[in-house]
Amino acid sequence: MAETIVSFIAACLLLLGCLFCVTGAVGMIRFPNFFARVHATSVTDSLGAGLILIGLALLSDSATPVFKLLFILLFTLITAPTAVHALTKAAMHAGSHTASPIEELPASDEGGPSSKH
Amino acid sequence: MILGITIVAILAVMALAIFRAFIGPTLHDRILAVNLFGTKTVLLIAVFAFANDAMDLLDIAVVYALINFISVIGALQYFEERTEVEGRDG
Amino acid sequence: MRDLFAVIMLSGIYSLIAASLFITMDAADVAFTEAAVGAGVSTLLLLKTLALVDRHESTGPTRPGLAITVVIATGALLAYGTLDMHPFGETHTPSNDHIAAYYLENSIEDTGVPNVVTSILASYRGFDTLGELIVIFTAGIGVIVLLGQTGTSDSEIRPAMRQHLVLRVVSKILIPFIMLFAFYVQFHGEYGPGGGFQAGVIFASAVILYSILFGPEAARSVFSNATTRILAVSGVLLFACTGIVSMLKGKAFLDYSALAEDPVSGQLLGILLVELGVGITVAAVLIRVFLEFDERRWQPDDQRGQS
Amino acid sequence: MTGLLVFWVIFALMMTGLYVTIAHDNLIKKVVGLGILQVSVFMLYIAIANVRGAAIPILKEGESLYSNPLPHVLILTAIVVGIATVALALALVIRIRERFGTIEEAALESAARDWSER
Repeated sequence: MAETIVSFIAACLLLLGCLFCVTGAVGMIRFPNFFARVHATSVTDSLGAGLILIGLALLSDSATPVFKLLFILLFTLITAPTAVHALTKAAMHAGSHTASPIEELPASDEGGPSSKH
Repeated sequence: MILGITIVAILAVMALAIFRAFIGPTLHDRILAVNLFGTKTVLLIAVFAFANDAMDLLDIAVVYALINFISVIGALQYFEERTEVEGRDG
Repeated sequence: MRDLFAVIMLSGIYSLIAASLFITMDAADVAFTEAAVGAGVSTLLLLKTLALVDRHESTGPTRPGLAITVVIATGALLAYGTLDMHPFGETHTPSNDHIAAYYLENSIEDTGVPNVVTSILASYRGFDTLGELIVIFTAGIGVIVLLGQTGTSDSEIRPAMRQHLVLRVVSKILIPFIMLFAFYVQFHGEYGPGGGFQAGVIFASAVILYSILFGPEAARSVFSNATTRILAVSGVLLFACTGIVSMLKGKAFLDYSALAEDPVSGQLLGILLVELGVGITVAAVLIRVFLEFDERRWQPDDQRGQS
Repeated sequence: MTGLLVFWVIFALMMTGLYVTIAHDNLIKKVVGLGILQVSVFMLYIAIANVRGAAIPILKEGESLYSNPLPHVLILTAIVVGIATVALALALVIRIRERFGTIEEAALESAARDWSER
């Protein structure tokens, strides 16, 4: 009985995680400019990854995989926002992304840090 | 069954990430797409390990998480260097 | 696609996909290596090179006709060759029934190592691995010869990503754990996916991360030219000396069963030493190669030809 | 027929790499093309080693069917040797850029001619 409840919860977490991941990816495709896309992906990405990893940990029946999954989870939760933060900061310094709604920059100007606006 | 659904969803996200990496338009978008692709690979391997009951694969997922971080930072450093150089050149 | 930066990013994704395919085709160790090497170090080296050359390709394909002809001819020949092959996934093919079956059956008895990839790599085909290690060592020497002498004329020190404070703090916390994980991979290689090659690459990527964020000078204060040189040499020597010791004890070169009273524990000791040698050399060579790339500076066009 | 499809897809990838290496003048692109070719060859080996329904070749109780570990070993070392040779190639590219100011093959030929006449 307890096992079915746990696996049901795990299934719910996995599905929810998938939902968040797909939402983030759709956001990355559909949103008009870079900062909106960063926001969509990074927020949902951490949440989705966390839910999926916790869901998997619930499915596991021995201790070692749980430990490894938690390690991955911790690592992702630390690194992913850091990387995205640095990326966004670099984009902000480059300063060519605020154009809206969608930027079709010429190739030589594309994201080039030298392009000063 | 539920793991299968998860794998399909992750694969769909990966496909979308490749699409974004292709169309750009800015370089930062491409790095973002690569980053997303990397985290999804980590999840894919973790889920695949459970689906095939091969827990050794989880070590590989750890490596992916790690390498993903390092390559994003490497890509960022490229910008730093270029800003400096192009600023100097004029 | 003319923008080489995009090309490099996409090739990084290609390598990630390839590694996922290796996993689905049961090659855990290969996926491990491909992840660390192809997606990590290779992409970083390409980006480093790109920082020193022009970012855009000036022309598209220049001889598409010739290329397409060659490609189609080669592809057709290869496809014709597959007609004699066994279909994908079949159990009894010549390659699977030949010597691989022996390795799978006798690995535990001979060497006591459950990960057959490790036992073949370090013991059954140890001679081959020694050769590969020397190739890596030689390539490292080649890079040092090509890049080591002239590049430091520009004494200007790069600010080394000072403005990314969050990144620097977080990485400083993470780097010890990455190194610890490298040691786990090194010494767990007998029982799970991993081994010297992977551990060396992971250890090197920890140092590479440090070098990116805090500048190559900071990384060189630990891994100076002399240190990496000595480490790279000592790894190869450790491997070769293990072989020579087993020779002195009256068995063949790299036959580790001579190293201890009990053949199996001798094998275990030999595999441990050999993997350690591989790990040290791979890490040292990759660190040194990356630092050489990292210390190069962009030379404006008017300075070229003078070096 | 379907059993051979995997190999054909791998050949297609391989030929893509070969095409890039032959058709493009830019040296970095050639290196990337070579990398694609290389990884496809790795895939071919691993595909040949694969056995349907088998486990990864780490011996465990209760498993009897494993994929062929020998190609895994060959490819594992080949990957690391591959990165070493790629590093060497890139070092050459950097030196060429410093000496001749270009990494395009056509421009390089004329630059090299000028340089040797000098």
